[in-house]
Amino acid sequence: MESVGSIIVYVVIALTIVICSVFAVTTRKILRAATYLLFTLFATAALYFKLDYEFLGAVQIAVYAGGIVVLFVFSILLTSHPGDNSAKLASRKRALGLTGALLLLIVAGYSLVSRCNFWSALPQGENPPMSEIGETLMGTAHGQYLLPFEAVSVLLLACIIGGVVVARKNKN
Amino acid sequence: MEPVIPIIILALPLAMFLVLGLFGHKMAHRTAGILGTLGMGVTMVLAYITAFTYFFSGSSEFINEEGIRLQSVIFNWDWLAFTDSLVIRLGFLLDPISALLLVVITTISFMVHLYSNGYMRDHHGVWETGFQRFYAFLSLFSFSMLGLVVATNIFQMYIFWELVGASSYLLIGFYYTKPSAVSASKKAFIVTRFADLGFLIGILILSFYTGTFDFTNFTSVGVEGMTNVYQIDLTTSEGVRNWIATSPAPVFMGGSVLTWALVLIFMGGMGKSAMMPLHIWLPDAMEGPTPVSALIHAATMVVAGVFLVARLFPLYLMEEVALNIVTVVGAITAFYAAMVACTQVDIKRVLAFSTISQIAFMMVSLGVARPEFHHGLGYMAAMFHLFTHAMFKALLFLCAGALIHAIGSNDYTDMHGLRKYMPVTHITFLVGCLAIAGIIPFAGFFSKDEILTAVFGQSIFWYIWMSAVAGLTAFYMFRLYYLIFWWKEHKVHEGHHAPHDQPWTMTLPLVILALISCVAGFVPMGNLVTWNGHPMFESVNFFTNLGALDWSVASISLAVAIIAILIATVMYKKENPLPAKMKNALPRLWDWCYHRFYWDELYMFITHKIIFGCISKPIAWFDRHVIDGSMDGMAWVTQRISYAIRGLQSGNIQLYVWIYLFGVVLLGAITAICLF
Amino acid sequence: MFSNLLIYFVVIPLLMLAGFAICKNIRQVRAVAVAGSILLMGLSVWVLCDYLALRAAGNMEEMLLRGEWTWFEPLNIKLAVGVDGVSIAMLILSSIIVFAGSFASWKIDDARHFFMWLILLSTGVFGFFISIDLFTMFMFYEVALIPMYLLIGVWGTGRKEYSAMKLTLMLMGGSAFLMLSLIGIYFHSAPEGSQLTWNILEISQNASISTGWQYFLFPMCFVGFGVLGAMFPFHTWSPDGHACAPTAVSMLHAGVLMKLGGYGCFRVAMYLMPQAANDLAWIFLILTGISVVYGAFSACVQTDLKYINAYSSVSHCGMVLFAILMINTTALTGAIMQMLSHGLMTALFFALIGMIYGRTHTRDIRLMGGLMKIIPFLGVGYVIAGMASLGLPGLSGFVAEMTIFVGSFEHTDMFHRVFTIVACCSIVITAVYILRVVGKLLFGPVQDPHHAELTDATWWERLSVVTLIVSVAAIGCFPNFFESLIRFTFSPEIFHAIGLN
Amino acid sequence: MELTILWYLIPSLLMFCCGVYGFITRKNMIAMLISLELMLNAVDINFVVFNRFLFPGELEGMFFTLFAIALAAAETALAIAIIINVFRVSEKIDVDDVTKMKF
Repeated sequence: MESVGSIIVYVVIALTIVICSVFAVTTRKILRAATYLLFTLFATAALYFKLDYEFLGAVQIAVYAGGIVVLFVFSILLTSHPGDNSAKLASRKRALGLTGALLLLIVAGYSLVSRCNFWSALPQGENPPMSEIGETLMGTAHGQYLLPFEAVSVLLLACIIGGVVVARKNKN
Repeated sequence: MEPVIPIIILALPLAMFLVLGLFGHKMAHRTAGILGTLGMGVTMVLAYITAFTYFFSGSSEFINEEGIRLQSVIFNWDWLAFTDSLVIRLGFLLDPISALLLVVITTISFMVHLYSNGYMRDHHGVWETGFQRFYAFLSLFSFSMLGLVVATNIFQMYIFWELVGASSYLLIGFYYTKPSAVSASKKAFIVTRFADLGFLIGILILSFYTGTFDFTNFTSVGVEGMTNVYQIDLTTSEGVRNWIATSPAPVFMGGSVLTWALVLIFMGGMGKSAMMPLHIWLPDAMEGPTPVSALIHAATMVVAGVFLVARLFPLYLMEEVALNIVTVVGAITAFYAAMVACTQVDIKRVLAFSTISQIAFMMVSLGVARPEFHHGLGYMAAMFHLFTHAMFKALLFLCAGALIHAIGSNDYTDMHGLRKYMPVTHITFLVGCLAIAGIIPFAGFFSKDEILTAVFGQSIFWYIWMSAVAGLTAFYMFRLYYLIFWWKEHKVHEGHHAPHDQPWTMTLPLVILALISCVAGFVPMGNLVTWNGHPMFESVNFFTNLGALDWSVASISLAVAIIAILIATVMYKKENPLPAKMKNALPRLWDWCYHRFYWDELYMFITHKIIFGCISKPIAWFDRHVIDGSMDGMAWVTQRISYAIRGLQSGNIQLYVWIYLFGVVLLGAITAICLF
Repeated sequence: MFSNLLIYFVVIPLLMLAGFAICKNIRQVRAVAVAGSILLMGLSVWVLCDYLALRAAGNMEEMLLRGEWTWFEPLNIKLAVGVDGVSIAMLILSSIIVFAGSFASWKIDDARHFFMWLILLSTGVFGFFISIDLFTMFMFYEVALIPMYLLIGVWGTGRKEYSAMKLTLMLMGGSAFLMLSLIGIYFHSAPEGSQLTWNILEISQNASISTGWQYFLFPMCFVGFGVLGAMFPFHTWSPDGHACAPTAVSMLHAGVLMKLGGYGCFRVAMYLMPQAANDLAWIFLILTGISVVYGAFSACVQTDLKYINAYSSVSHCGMVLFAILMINTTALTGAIMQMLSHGLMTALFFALIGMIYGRTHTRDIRLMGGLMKIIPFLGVGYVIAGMASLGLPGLSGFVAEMTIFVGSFEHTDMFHRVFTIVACCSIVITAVYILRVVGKLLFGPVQDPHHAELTDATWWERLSVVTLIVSVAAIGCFPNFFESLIRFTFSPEIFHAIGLN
Repeated sequence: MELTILWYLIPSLLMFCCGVYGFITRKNMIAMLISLELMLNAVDINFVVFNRFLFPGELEGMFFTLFAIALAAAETALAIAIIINVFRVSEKIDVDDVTKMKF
């Protein structure tokens, strides 16, 4: 049995996620879309906190909400002219998007509802201690992630270089 | 006999061909001519030695104690082994007919070589272009023809058969800038090729069922105690027949396999010997230089068909049907050609048709020959006629060449009354005419008489038929003779000098051949050449032939010939309206004869309209449009489909995503539905 | 590896390629090409002598001079080489044609690259003939096909892109079938449970392909190779391809590459699947019988010299497959003889056509005439080639055709008889179209006054033509040597299909 | 009321569908990128939720999410670099204008 406070927290988070997502993809001002995205990400982070993944929530806030959204905002400012709104959607396009999304929703929702027969409550779990996370990330044994970690770091490096190269102004 | 001389007989002309062909254009014309003539002269001498040795040496290789002439294989080299037994060998078979043919071929060939030295240059002594090439081809022809007659097996014969065809092609087309010569050479080759197809299939049948190519295995048995010496023996041929009769599938479409084989082989002979209906190439072949006509298309190559039948004669004896076909084809051809010869204007054409007619005589003679009747008199008569005909027909052609050389035209309408200007030609031509007409004592009389006797012994109907042909022969030859040398006086064209006799190189062969034509009839052929080697007479002297005549037949044929000559004299000696009247009396017949019964038109129709128009063109069209079209069509369809689905690759990422999503949802839906 | 003589058939061309890469001018290119092709000729003669010596010493193995080097262990793919009389005959043929082809393309544009592709092609050809490993064989087969696209597409004339594309696509289509069947053969190459192999000798020894599978694989394999052998109705790449290809490529293609088809048909299809070969031969016999006559008739009305020759190749190559399908020693021997003969004389034809075209700039026989007077050497060469083609004794065509006919006639049933006679008829039709061309092209009056100033063959052209004529005459005059070389392969003990027949 | 796994998955699914809708309908490439982030985020949530509910003692899902976040960061940075470059060339960042990368 869940405590009422927990349910309220859940409801707030879920509503924020859903509403902000919808607004993020429907608003015509691009900067607002980025802002709604930010809220969604925060709500996601809150969800992680609620599920006792504090480290992950922190990372979510730091990288996603802090880093990526800022990147978005900067790029929006770089690429849009003042007062520029997204053009009105053609109805054909909207219909296309709606059918796609709704179909997905129906199929996935149906299978979710019909298949999720493991109605278990939230099992008792603890917030994984930081040392365990660190060891798992840095270890080389089975179930430890040094190699992916290194791969991601190389990827990030490549990404930095790629970003610089692509975005660099051409001399001519 | 040592194989040295036979090898040289074959090798020398071949060497001459290679030398003249490869280096001829670097030689002077005269050198080339002398070289070629000398080469042929040596070959002739060697051939005479060989033939003389064969006939008269009395060596046990060539004649046994009973006086039966044997077949002797001088050498026989493996050339190509298909299987252990089916081996093509190149060899040298010496027997009566090959020895006879060796003499005939080398004699005529030498005469022609000699004659061409004069003929192949104009009145100012300027050599014909390609003179060396001409001699090279002549040598090639002589080589091939000699190889043909000495063949030890049927495939060797086929090989040289093809080679003579090719050299004939080259020589007919010697004046290759002349379109008519080119088409004539083409026609000759293709028509004979068609006939050779029959020959080839015949060989295949025969060799498949007998497992051998060798003539000696078809017709002869080996002589005990000697290697490579054989005697003609009917039991062998009977053995072949019985063997085939017991083999699988002995009957094919109603005829026995042996009949089919022999008829098909005879078809090859019909092509080469210009029997109806495969005769159409020979008159056109006169486009070649006249010495070539004399050598190839009168004396030697065209009798190859006769030689072929004679070579396989014991086998033919096994199949009455095949021999009857030979007879009928020969008789019809003889009559047809004689009819046509009466109307032709071109003197070489007259001679060509006369040749066809005379070869048909030989065929008939072979067709009626039976061992029961005078030891196969017909066979001997055919060979005899082959020999005498070669001599006098070569003579006639060489005379015609002399006339053409002097006048510059082939038509008798441009000649008339030449007897005073060209006396030597006149006399020799007359000798030739008398010989072919069958006037005693010229060569043709004896041989033709033997043929008629042989025919008489077999069938009265064909006897009357062939006598009529003999009469026609005398008539058209004398018609030709009078129209060339008499009719009206020759008018000398302005700016032309009067025609005159030719240089000695041309005269000498004429005279020699005329002399031979006078005396050749007295050669006691019955003792030299018979189908099984048995001599016909106990002993021989110069008058044997005369004594052996069957006067009941001879007097009739002589009378027919003389009457025909008289008619010709009346009609053509002086310019008179009789020929025109005759022509008007029978316009349809004359027209048909003049147009050679429209055979050429028929063939033109078949080749151009049917083969080219109805087979080749549609096939080519089919290939381009249906076969190729279907391949192109496949390519076209592929391309169309590619273009059609190219629109999906629009570059619009959102569309891609939608399609992808749709697919995912679809799969998900299917999974969801199927699992629950 | 390099102690095996055969491997040099691949090594020398590869060295030549390297040589071309460093050549600076056309003289060096020619020098490399000529030196290489002479080396190859010498090598093939050496191999021949070696082979004859081994046979004379009593070595009765199926293939001699064998060698094997693994290059992909998991699938048991090896570079396995070995030769018998047939392969040696083919090697000699190829080296002669490469030699003559080098001289025929003396003045080609961009010689360096041209020769590089040409030699790459011949690497494939030589490799194909020495391989006895199916996979390697197929690889070399593809190596031989692909350069053709560039050679025709770049150095060709006329609608070259179209023709090159068509040729390549059709042959690739054939290869697709072929690959399927080769893989099929591989998976049935050994009895259940033992090591699978690509080696044709082992496959033949194992004889483990079941009859059902043979029925499935044989047609694919035969059609796959048959496309290259210009079998009706898959021949249409040939007229267009030949018409647009440059001289040396036509020579090599018609002379050697089309032989790959025939060679493959008997070496792979019939040799490895004897049962199916015997049972299904009749289907292909009908197709090839049609090929023979159909090609000949088509050639009768063509006006382009190369088309005439291409259709005549369809007819003659049809004869090769026709004879192969007769499945008896004589006919098979004849088929190989026909390959040799056709290879040489078609190469000769294409060389001459190329030389004539280089002078008159047309291949339409209606626009030419009387060339014999103007360019006698080429004219005589053409007549000799024509005579070889229509089967004049003393030249190669005759012996080949006669061997085929004699062999084919060994079947007594109506079906084979009829087709044999139909095939025989082609000799008449061949005479018709050959003489038609010769008459129009070389004889008669000169058609075009511009042609009167043409010059006769240069020394390199003469060399090329004379080489081929001598080879044609050599086969024609001494056929027994070649036939006995070839016949060994077709004894019933080795070639099982004959035994079953 | 029990907050079962389903309650966590439904918002995530809705978020994902919003992402899909946005990705298909948006013209602006940055807006599309935003939609993309929504989808990624929805997936991240799923990983975490499954990890937490089904395998409470393990850390796989969490780490997967961790790496996904890193990858998303990299991807966004690169995409934005490209977008800015496109903007330099064509002064627009509409996806309809960038259709040359076909055929």
